[in-house]
Amino acid sequence: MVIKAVLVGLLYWIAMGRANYFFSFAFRKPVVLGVFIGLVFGDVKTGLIYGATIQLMYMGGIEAGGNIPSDQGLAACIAIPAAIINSLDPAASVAIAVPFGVLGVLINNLRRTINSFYNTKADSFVEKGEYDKLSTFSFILPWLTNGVLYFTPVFIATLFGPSVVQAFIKVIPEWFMNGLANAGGMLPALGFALTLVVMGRKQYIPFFVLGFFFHAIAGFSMLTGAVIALCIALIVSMFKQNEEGELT
Amino acid sequence: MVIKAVLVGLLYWIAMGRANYFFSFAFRKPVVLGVFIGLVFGDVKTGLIYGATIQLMYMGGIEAGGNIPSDQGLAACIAIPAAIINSLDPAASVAIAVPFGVLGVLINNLRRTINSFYNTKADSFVEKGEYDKLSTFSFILPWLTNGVLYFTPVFIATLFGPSVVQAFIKVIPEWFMNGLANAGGMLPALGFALTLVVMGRKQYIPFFVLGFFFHAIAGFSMLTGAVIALCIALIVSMFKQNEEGELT
Amino acid sequence: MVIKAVLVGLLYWIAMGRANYFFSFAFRKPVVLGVFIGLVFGDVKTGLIYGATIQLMYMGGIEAGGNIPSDQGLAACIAIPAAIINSLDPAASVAIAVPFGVLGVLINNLRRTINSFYNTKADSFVEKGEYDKLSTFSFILPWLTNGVLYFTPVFIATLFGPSVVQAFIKVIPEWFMNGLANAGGMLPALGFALTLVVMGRKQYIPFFVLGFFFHAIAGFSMLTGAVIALCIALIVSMFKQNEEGELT
Amino acid sequence: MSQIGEKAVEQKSNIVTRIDLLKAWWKWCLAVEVPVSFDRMQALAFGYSLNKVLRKVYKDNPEELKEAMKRHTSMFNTNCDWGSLIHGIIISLEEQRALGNENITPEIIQSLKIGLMGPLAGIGDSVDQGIVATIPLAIFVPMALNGSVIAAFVPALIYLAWSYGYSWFLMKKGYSLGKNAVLEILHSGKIKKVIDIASIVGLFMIGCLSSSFVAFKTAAVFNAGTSSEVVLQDILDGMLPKILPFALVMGMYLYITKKGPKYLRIIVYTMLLALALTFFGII
Amino acid sequence: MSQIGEKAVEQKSNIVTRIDLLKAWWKWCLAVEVPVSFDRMQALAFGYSLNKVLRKVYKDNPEELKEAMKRHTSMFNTNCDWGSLIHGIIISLEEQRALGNENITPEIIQSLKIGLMGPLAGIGDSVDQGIVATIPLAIFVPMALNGSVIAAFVPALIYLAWSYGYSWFLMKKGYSLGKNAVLEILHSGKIKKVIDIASIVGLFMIGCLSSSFVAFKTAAVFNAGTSSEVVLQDILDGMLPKILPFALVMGMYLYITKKGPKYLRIIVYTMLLALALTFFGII
Amino acid sequence: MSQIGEKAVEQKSNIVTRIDLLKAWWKWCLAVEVPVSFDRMQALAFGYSLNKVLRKVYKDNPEELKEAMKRHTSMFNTNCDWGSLIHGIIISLEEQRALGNENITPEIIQSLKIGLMGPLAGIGDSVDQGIVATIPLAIFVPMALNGSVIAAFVPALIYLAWSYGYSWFLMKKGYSLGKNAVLEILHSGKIKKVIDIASIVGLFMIGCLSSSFVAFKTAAVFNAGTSSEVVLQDILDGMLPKILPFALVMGMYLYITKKGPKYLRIIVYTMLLALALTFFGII
Ligand SMILES: OC[C@H]1O[C@H](O)[C@@H](O)[C@@H](O)[C@@H]1O
Ligand SMILES: OC[C@H]1O[C@H](O)[C@@H](O)[C@@H](O)[C@@H]1O
Ligand SMILES: OC[C@H]1O[C@H](O)[C@@H](O)[C@@H](O)[C@@H]1O
Repeated sequence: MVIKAVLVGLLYWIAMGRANYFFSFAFRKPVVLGVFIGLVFGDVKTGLIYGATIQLMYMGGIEAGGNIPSDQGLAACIAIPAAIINSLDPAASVAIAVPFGVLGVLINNLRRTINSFYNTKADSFVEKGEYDKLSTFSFILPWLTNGVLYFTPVFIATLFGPSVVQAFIKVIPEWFMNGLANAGGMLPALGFALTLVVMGRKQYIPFFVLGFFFHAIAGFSMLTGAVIALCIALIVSMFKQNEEGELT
Repeated sequence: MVIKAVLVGLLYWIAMGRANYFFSFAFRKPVVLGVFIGLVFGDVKTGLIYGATIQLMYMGGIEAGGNIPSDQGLAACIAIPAAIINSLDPAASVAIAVPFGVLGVLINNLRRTINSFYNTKADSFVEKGEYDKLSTFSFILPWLTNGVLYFTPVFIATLFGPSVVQAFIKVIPEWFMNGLANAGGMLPALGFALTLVVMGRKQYIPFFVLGFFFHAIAGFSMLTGAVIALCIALIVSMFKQNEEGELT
Repeated sequence: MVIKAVLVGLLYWIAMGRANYFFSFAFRKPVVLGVFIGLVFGDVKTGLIYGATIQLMYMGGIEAGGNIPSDQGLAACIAIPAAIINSLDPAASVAIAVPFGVLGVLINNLRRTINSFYNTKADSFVEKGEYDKLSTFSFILPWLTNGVLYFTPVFIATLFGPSVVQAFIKVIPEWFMNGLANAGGMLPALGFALTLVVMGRKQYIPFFVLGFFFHAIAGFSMLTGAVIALCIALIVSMFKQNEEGELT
Repeated sequence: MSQIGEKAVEQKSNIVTRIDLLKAWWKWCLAVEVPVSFDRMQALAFGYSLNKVLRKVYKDNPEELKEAMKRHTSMFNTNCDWGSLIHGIIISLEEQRALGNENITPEIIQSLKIGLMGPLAGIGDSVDQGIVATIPLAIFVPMALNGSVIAAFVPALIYLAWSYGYSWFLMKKGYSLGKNAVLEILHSGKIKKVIDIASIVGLFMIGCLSSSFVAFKTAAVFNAGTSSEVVLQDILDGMLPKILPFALVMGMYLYITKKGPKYLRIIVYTMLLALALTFFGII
Repeated sequence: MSQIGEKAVEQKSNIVTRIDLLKAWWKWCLAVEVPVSFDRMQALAFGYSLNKVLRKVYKDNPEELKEAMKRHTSMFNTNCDWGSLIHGIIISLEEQRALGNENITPEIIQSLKIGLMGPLAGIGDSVDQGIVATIPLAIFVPMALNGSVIAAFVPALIYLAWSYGYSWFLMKKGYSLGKNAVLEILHSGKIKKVIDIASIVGLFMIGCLSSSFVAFKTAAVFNAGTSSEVVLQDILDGMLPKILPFALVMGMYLYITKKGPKYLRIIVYTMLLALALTFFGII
Repeated sequence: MSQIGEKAVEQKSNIVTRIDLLKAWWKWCLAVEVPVSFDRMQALAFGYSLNKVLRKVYKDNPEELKEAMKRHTSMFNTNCDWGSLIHGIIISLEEQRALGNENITPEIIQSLKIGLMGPLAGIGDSVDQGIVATIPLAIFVPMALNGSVIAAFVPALIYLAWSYGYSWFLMKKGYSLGKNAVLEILHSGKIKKVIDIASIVGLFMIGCLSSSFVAFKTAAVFNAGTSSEVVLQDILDGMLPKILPFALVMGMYLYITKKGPKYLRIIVYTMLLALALTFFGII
């Protein structure tokens, strides 16, 4: 069982560790993971059925801005082994999958929090001109570090069964879990605030505010926003000859 | 009973006469008036209960632009005495309150119509440089004059009971009441038209029209409007160097 | 019967051939056509009732941009004769009318397709300076040509009864009818694309795009669009002094 | 202002008589919707209406005449009734131009024509078809249902009286406005502004009109009827609302810009495309 | 910035004392909603508040005083509490102007007043009436229902403490901002920009306010109750949303522009119109 | 245009080879989502991708190199696939700059990068995730449910083929566009315009993105469950939609502007705040 647990843990790391993004994105689909988990447990067919069943819950859903609506990979890597071991009904496997799909969102938040550390490190390497270290701290180290985050829960869950994991989760107070989820909702603000700083054009902040509230009122898609933004920018730029003496 | 009627009439004048706006705003709440009307009728507790019950109907509701969604003060000052005298069920007091809450809107319209007279007077005092008279016509006189409007109906209603008032109201044709209410809806236009005149920048009228129809289409809050307006104004002002030769 | 069929066919041509637009617009109303078709069949009263009944289905509905929501004229000219001949219940006449109201939309599409030919011809007459021919190809010829389109179906339907026409329509595959209808939805794009070309101000295309997507998002009326457009144009033109050196 | 205008109309420099105006108006009413096509809409009707007037106005200048004829057989569409305002304005502008006022460039004429056609279509359709043609129907059709033949005609008569009266009024108004506007605008040097405003309004309105009148939706559904059904149109709407009509207009625009004005070809291609897409269940 | 400002306040060039400010503030609180009318709203209350201060400030210049009095009895409306910021700013601007700073034109004063009144009304009403007056009610009324007299008073007390405290704070803030703004803006030559921005915001907000607060709808229905019922308001909405309120405001605007400031007449006409239209079931 | 571009690429003035481009692209694909953090998102992955290229390009100029490294480890986020266009453009711009073209300022590079990342994220996410990844799933998952292992892999294979192919195509396209754009823009003197447009688009998009992706709502309810229940979020929505997310972004922005780039601290504070607010039931 330990080997199986290791293998499933590695599958999840491949799926959500995100090295080689396109591949991991394709690989993390429950219907794909189902085949491989089935292989690990010696029953490809059953794994496939569970995987495909779980997949049905995650057909649409766009991951944008680094946020994931739910973690299909974790859902699959916890629910499929449990279902195979206990010969569950496919519907029951879905019932197990759902909460872990949500839990995975927290892991992703944790990951993005930890990764901030590498950013800080990176700054000092740039300062010192140590560009090889910069490289190391940009990919391999975060990938390995984050591997722990991805491997561990699935390894434990497969080894002890999801019921133990669920019991453990129940120990953590609900407000704490919700608080982390809320933090995950709030933290993307940092990236945007930072971009405003990086842009550095104070007199253009009104365009940011307009974009914000147009979107808040009308709720259009990002592409629609881009088209509107481009039109406004083109119109505005028609009248922008003499730059000097601007309100700053 | 006359004294009680006088007292309740005065309470209503304090509440809606609006001298010392913050105070009158706080005082006109049925839950507050209930205590004082209770005091007048020697039963604070009962007054409080009626007041609090009526208050429940008027929890939200913003008075903006001089318009009141309903007159909680009149509702309270008519319904609470009636309820105390007849030992009504609290729910029944609400039933009495509602139509007078609406009637009070008409009194407010009447008040604002009459006050126009003081504006006209004020102009002539400014013209003649009689600034003391200007003062008198700006506060004390309108306050006293309007006092009649506020004192009378409540005094009568408390003296003869609301049924007499209601009978009187029934004599007035419905179309007339509705017509006054409709006039109240239309007249705020005057204030806005006047502001357009006062602003005096004909070439900026398109901003007024844009504001009107953006709001008419999307129906956002005033604060949202202000934020959008500020963004537009800041953007536009970036390109506004050479003022001369404008379209007027 | 042939004479009656000819007369009804001519009525429809008058109604939808559109020479003298205001007149044809007024004339094509089923309630009006009902009287005349009644006259043809010697029973004005009955024709009127059928016409008025069918009219009820077409009370609103704006024809804009050359598109007709449905062809009330065809509906009336097919359904009323059929109803008179078979002494149908008014409700049954409505049932016959509906599909022909839709079919008429296709005839209108066909008409607008054919008319393109006259445009091409017109260009060559302008080129050669043959302005009398231009006139002929601008009104009388299209009117006569299109007359065939309008006269024929109604003539046949009245002669053979609508059941024969319906049988014929059933022979045409449904996808073909739908395809023509879809083409009718798509082809107005040409008129607008052409206007963009005619306008010839590439740097103003963003206004077109803004208009398109504002409308697509908020779905306001054309008049609202015009008011917004005018405001934007007035605001923009305030800042448009020095034209040279524009982005083209 | 209207006094100045009327004086201006009386000036010696007139070619167009009231009768000319009346004839142009009548021809517009007669032809307006008859030669309507997908590509140029009421273009030929506009040209038909102005044909004689232009020939009179430019009788000494065949080159200018040809240019004017080209201008006025180019794409046009508006409300038949309210749009007469445009005819009036354009006739007076062409007249001024023929009389030597070179400030009235083809660009002004074109941009005013296109800038006005959209808004006048919007307001005209609402009022004429939404109010004048509808409300009398609502009142009189019930009477007609009760057998009154007169009631059957009243809505039509109201509509006719309004349309003929108002469109002729607007034609005259437009003509005198054109005179005024010309004088005034020339004196104030605001021509560029007027063109700008008209062009912006025109383009914005073409945008609104395109969004409103071009119908093009996909019906494609993957895995239909199951719980994991994917409706392609929903995905497209999630990307950009009305992306297909937009692509269609822009596609045609680019095609014309690059390959020239091959309208018949575009119509045929579009019809074939529509038939094919419908056949395969894509739209 | 606020340091510079405080220094500026300390300059020799002061006429307005803190006591003057306090009195002006108190009179505003006292009068604000009392003389409210449909035509000029809180205009007289604004004038009442500034009456004494203006007489002190312009005591050597009766002409300027009259002009200032006119300015400050013209149309005004804002949130009573947050609006004190405007009083503070305006008093300091008038003071500077009286002290000879001719760069502070009546136009600046007027446009700032009108530009600020809308946004401050918007935010003030939301916060004061939406939050400060509402949430304590939600908390304490249930206790009052259980018989607690104290609970009946708590929301009122919270509201009073907030309103008096905050409006006095803003009055002082406005006064010092006025001083700063004046110095800063004059030095940077950005006065025109500030006026522009304030005017645009003001006009846009008047648009929003008009759309929001003017109620005017037709109730006319043709052929009511039948299947061919035509609701006139629906047709109007289909043309232009809120077309009647818009026409009303624009109509009054044009009337005033053309016939002068005959407000009482407009009020009477409007009331008669409203009564007549209601009588005939049109609104 | 693309012909000119290709010629330009062939010029002697090349440092970056196709192999360099390929490596940069591959590293981008490899790393893109791995070092993603809340503060700088894909910044390190962008830097990782360009690390070698920049060192080659600026090998004689360590100061410029450091500046470039700073630029390209600053905040960045886009769609992994479509975003390759940006890499291509940026690499060619850095190359031109290294070759001495001083017109290509850091500001241009930065504003193009940020101006493009939003729109490309918008379109890329819709197409890649909304269409390319979704529709094959809709088609093949039902087959997989019937036991077909091959069907389980088909959607993945389609997605992989598309993503790798298209992102490499865009990388090359971006590189040649960069060359063209540089030449063209420099010649026409339109650089400022391009920066302006890119900056405006960028900022507007950041606004849209913030509104869309920052989730921050209060759950506070006063007097819950009774008929006089007051939901705080409703009041806030009535004031300004999404006021809390807006305040959060602006708050962080001001904090960074004033206190410098202390991102870790902001993250920790935000998490503590979120936990505390959740604990007290406020969010
Ligand atoms: O939204 C752009 C981009 O943001 C993040 O980097 C991820 O969520 C990607 O999947 C997405 O494409
Ligand atoms: O809307 C601003 C303001 O308008 C009027 O003066 C009153 O309704 C106030 O209560 C309100 O604050
Ligand atoms: O929309 C303007 C105009 O378009 C076409 O010409 C016809 O549909 C008319 O009825 C309509 O008035």
